[in-house]
Amino acid sequence: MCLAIPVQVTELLDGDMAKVSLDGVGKVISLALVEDVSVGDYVILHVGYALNKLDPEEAQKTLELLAEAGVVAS
Amino acid sequence: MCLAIPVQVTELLDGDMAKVSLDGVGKVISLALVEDVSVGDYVILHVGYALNKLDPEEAQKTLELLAEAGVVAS
Amino acid sequence: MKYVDEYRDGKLARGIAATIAREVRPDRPYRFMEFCGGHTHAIARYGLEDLLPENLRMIHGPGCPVCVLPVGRLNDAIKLARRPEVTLCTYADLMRVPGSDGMSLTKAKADGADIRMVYSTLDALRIAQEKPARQVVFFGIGFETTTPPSALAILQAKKLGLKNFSVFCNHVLTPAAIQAIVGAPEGASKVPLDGFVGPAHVSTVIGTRPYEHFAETYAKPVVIAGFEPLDVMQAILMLVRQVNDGRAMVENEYIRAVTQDGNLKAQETVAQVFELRDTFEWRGLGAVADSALRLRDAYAEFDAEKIFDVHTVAAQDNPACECGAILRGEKRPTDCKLFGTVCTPETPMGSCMVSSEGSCAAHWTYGRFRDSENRRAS
Amino acid sequence: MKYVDEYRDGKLARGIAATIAREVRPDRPYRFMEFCGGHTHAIARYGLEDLLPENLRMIHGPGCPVCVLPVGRLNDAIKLARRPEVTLCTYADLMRVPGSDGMSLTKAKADGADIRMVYSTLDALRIAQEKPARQVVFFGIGFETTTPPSALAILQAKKLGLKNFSVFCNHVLTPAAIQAIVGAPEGASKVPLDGFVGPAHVSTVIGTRPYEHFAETYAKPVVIAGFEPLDVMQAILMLVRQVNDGRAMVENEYIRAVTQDGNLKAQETVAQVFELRDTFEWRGLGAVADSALRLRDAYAEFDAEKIFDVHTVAAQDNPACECGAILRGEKRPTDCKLFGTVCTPETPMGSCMVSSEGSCAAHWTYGRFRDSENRRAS
Amino acid sequence: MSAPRLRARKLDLKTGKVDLSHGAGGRAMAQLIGEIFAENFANDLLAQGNDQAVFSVPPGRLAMTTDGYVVSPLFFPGGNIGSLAVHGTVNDLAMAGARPLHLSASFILEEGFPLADLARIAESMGAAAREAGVKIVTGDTKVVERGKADGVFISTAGIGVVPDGLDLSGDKARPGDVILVSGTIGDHGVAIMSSRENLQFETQILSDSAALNGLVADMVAACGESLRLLRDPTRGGLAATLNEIARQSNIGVRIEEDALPVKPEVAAACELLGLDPLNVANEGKLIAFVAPEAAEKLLRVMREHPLGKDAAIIGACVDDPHHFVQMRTSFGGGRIVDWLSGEQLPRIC
Amino acid sequence: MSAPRLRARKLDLKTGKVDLSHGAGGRAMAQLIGEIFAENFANDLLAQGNDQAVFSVPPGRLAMTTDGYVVSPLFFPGGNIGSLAVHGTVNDLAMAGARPLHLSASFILEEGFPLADLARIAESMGAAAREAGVKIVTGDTKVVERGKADGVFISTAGIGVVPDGLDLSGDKARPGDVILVSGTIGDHGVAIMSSRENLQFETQILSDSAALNGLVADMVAACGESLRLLRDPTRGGLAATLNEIARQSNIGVRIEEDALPVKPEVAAACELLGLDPLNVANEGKLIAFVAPEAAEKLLRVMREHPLGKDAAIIGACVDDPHHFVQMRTSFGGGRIVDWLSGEQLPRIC
Ligand code: SF4
Ligand code: SF4
Ligand SMILES: [Mg+2]
Ligand SMILES: [Mg+2]
Ligand SMILES: [Mg+2]
Ligand SMILES: [Mg+2]
Ligand SMILES: [Mg+2]
Ligand SMILES: [Mg+2]
Ligand SMILES: [Mg+2]
Ligand SMILES: [Mg+2]
Ligand SMILES: [Mg+2]
Ligand SMILES: [Mg+2]
Repeated sequence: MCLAIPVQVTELLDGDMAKVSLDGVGKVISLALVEDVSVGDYVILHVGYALNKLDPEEAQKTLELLAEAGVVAS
Repeated sequence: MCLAIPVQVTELLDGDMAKVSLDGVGKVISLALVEDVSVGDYVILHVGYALNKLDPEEAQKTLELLAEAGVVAS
Repeated sequence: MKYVDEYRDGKLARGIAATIAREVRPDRPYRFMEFCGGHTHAIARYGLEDLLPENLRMIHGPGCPVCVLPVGRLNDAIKLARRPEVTLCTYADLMRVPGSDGMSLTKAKADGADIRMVYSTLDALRIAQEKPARQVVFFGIGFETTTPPSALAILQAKKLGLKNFSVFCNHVLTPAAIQAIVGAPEGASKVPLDGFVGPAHVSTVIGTRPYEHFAETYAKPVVIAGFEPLDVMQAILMLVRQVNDGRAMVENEYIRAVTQDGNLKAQETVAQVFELRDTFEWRGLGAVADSALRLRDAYAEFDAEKIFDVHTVAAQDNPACECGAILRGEKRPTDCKLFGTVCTPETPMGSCMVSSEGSCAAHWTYGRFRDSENRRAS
Repeated sequence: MKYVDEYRDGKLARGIAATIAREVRPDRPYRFMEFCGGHTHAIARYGLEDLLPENLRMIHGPGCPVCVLPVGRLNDAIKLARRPEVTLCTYADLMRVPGSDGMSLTKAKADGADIRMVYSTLDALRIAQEKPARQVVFFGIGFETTTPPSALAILQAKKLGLKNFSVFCNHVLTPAAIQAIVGAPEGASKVPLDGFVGPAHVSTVIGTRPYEHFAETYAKPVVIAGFEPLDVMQAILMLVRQVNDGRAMVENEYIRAVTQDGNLKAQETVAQVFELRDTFEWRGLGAVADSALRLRDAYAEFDAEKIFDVHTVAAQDNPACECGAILRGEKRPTDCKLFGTVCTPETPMGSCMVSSEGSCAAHWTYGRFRDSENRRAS
Repeated sequence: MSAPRLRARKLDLKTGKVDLSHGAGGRAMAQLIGEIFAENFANDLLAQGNDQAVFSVPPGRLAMTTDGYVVSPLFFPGGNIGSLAVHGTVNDLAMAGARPLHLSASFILEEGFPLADLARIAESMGAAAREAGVKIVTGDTKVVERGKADGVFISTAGIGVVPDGLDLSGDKARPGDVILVSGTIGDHGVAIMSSRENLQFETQILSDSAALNGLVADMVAACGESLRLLRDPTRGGLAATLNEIARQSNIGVRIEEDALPVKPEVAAACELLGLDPLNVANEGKLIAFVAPEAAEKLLRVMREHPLGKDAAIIGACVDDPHHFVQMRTSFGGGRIVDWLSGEQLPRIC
Repeated sequence: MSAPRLRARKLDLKTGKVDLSHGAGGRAMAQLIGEIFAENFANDLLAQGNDQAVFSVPPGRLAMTTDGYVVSPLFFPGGNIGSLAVHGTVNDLAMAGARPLHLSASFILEEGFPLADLARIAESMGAAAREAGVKIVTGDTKVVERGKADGVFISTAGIGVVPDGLDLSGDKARPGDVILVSGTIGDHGVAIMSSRENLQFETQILSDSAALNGLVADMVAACGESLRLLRDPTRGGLAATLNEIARQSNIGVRIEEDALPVKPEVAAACELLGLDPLNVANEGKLIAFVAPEAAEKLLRVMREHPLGKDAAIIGACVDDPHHFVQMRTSFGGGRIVDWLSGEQLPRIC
């Protein structure tokens, strides 16, 4: 029910809508719940609405933590 | 459009309706346009309504005339 | 089938045919118009032409309600049917009649219009009761035979308090049409007639009296006849005899069902609900005064013309179609260039190719093997 | 898929698994509840159990909105859908949930109810605009993630002046449910928990702050985690470390999407339209105070409960169904006698066998090969 | 290895309805097929559960045919859409002189259709197939949303084997050939119409729906070398079939109205509806075109079979480039017998 | 005798619509069949205009199959219901190792359906049949009232001939057998969904709808004796097909997620819709079960055919009375691959 997926904004449309893309699959979604979204941003898409912007730096940081958690072990 | 066929009344029903029969095929029709119809009478059926009672004596007379018209000729 | 099969007896027919053949004078033509499509159909269906002498010709009259309905009124019906709130109920005969631009009720239905073929006004009433959210319009068409059931339906709707039932009234009057034929000004195209086979079931309603005027004024014999083939044969014999005797009177072959006064109850029912229109357009005959009915104001709430604000726009027949001349008795189906080529019952160009009582349809469906071209070829 | 595939990397997973295996103390159990169905699904779908040590057990929590919806409310939705004027729009997950008497939205639809599966409240709004003659009711269900889209739809309907759109609101609140779990009175059946994997997308909306109370008051570690399998692995590692360290704090693994404050715009939107219900029934948890939302009076015209005068009648769960105990973490799917015999996804007896986030469905669909009986046999 | 424990509950054949899951290719569909179709069609080939059946066929040329069945109402006096779907396809094979072997059946179900009705239909199909000596060896089931179909549509296809030396075809009629009909005409169409809600008339007439392969086998055995063609006058009735053949064989047809077997009740129903029995559908009747010298023998053979007891010689073929079908009416005149155009009552098969 | 003059006007293939007369068995129906179906399917057997086709078949056992096609929308990226109705049935024949010979086609048309669309569909069917080397030899057309169908439904049946010695069947898989798939999975289902109005997403994905008999012929020629069975994973996708076979053959299946060929766009669309590519329909793909020693050879042969260029070995069979289909996920864990239950997107075929 809470499933959501990061998609990239490819075009801003009228009425707080936007075109987004997930690996070449395009879709029109609503940006009414988020602020300051630009083309190129990743947003988390849930039931047709962007729930949040995804923070690329924090994402990178998480990946590093994941790698670290694994590396420590081996 | 004006096609009609003689059918025999087999049962009088409520609401000025009647059951009629044509060689064993039964149908419910309206008697609202005719008066004094009894079971056994033949009526002329047109688009679900009896248009007229058929007069058996006149029918017989016509048959005699037809026979006569033909006989004269042969 | 009692009172049916007796009147389809082939042996009797051959007897009457022989009598007719014997009684016709070889030196003159006999040109009789059967007014009704029902007679036209019987003549074609039973192959009566094969039983009649060469110099006796049956001319098909305008007594086919489907055939005489003008294109403009059919367009109105299609327009009504296409209203999203409307369910149009119609007798099946009307489904394929071509309106303007090749449209028809069949095509409008395929296009999505809600159109139901019914066998009776009782069915239309039932639909109105079952579907209170729909506006059920009955496409009322026909002569005096078919008018009383429409009148009754309106009375019944009033009694039931139905708010969603109406009639699009196109009921027309037989005597007015006969008048238009016999009273037409003389001219090159006017077809000479030696007598009429008078209506069968119309007469069960209106009786024999209304025809007396024609017999007297225009000196034309009229024989009212049933729709069974022997009825028609017998009526023809009776007409031959009137012609031969120089008589011109109304005779009644259909005494088993037709009286002098007709069905008074039916007449009263009609008079209660309907009134005369000043004039009405007939295909083939043009505008004919006092020839059609409309709903009285007291029943305005059931009058589709008023409810849906119908304003008929006169529309052109297909110019190549000879229906008009055929309906006036001036031409035969085979006189039309379109007959059997582009115009067939599958792709009718005129109304006469649609109703099984139409001259063109009857000839196509039953009689075309007689056409000289076809005789030659086979 | 960027920001997706990276978090599904099997090699990294094996690394983290090894770290977990190394860090867990063999002498104690680790019992972590993942609150969310999304986590439950990821654990089953990616086979995480195979990567975790024997003494670390994941306990599935009540965070599946479909699973916790009480039968009475589902009956209400079915009743709404069966109203002839209503078109009920619902997320697909709800279609097969069994209501009373074995009825479900799927069966009601087969029976003729007008029920549409939608992917978004935007679809429901579109249907309402396209079908002005229908009363379009959106079956609103879900946690804080799914509530803002419902709130926006209502605001949009108001803006558009729609008179035929309403929401049947069953939105519930995550913190209240966590409270019901951790704050339940001690007893024989209460399941001991060593920490929580905290919600992913719920937290994108509400932020991390609401969980601090639980960490503090009940001394339970909470790690908020994304729904990708590496997120879950990492969160488990973080929980193990908190337990080992004797810490109990809120940590955030899902920093790429979750902030301390959450999405304030979404929170405001929700607050504008909805208000707290005093109490609401949860399957498994019973009546929970301040745990659900209803429409504010200012939006009464969009409140299906008011428009259609819904009065929920409490209804019995199937008495053999263990969903309640499973949702409280007290039992596992295989503890239910019906699991896999009469209860399967085709013929579910309880809601947990319907949603792919339900414990029973997840175990049936992905994990049942691990059951000892099945291992033995194969 | 032990058999896996039974998991699914049985279908609710009393009050259950078809829903979309029954067409989704999953376990629900497998259950529907197993408990309704496999159960009633029971045969070894279908039981294999493959997407196709594989089998050996006896020597001879093959006949193949298909028909879709959309009759309304689904249940009518004398049969239902299921028996009809078997008879119709068996008959189209038999009309080639073929011995029908196997049928396939494709079902399109409307969401909400009662499982009880589906089971009744499948039962009738199974019984009709057994009676005709054919197997329903492969099938398919689709479910469409409510309002996108009308209960159930069935398309059956069939194959049969044609004995060597027999070559019946619609183009083989020659002037002089004699035309026979196997029994009374119009029964099926009238039975369907009598059960239509909006027509509302009462008769005792039953559909004549039946498998004709037995009758045909007798006819072929007795007169195979003299037979030109067989055809079952279904949609469009005898009129359409005679016109089709006249066109295919480039001949004319002459029939006698007095020779046509028509039940009085059928004639009466047609009179009431303004129809001609010649245009009304049949489902258990055939017409045969045969060399003149074999006509009487064929008639005798047909009359000895229960499905041909009312067989009659109705006319003959003539040379006619117009392909007219003409009839001498019982009244004594001549007429064309034409295809009916337009508003024929729909969905009689 | 001169040919009769042409009477009917041509169908209006631009703006015309199907009406009830096109199904009434009269001249209008004959015209529709002639100008749309006969025109596009053009072949000698159909041209005879009989209610069945009669023909000789080469030696070997016969395969027979049927499927109903109700796909919505009727036209989708990469095909339409017409090409699909040919491919699907050709493939079910090919899955028995049969050389497809002849098809039948039963059409159920909704009143009001545009003749132009029907002509496009018939054209695609004709083209697909020619490409697959089969003939549509017999057919049927019914018309139902508006609101009683959904544009057009097509049921095709087909027969083909199975070379002697070849016996492929769903019950022939044995523990140890290797499982191959002929290409990327999920393309058809995603293409259909992308063209559904209410889903609204954009992709470049085309349906993989194609006739597989050529590929199968190569596979049989190279590895016929080692092949256990073939099946096309259509409705229900790979998951349903593997579960079916596990049940029929009384085995278990183990596959590797990393080995499954899935286009990135298909994976993305599935992610958006919350679907698993394993449950999504294919129309031009097959799975093959083969003896382990022939697996690599079969893979090479498949990859040499254009329709098998992305072929892959995806797993193997094991002994398992539970008939579990299990998958090692790319993440490293294990999971069941189950049939999808419930609200699968309807009408993908
Ligand atoms: S043949 Fe057709 S076009 Fe000619 S007069 Fe008759 S109806 Fe009109
Ligand atoms: S298996 Fe079914 S009945 Fe048992 S707890 Fe789960 S959902 Fe309820
Ligand atoms: Mg309308
Ligand atoms: Mg409803
Ligand atoms: Mg056929
Ligand atoms: Mg047949
Ligand atoms: Mg199939
Ligand atoms: Mg036939
Ligand atoms: Mg198949
Ligand atoms: Mg297939
Ligand atoms: Mg057919
Ligand atoms: Mg298949």
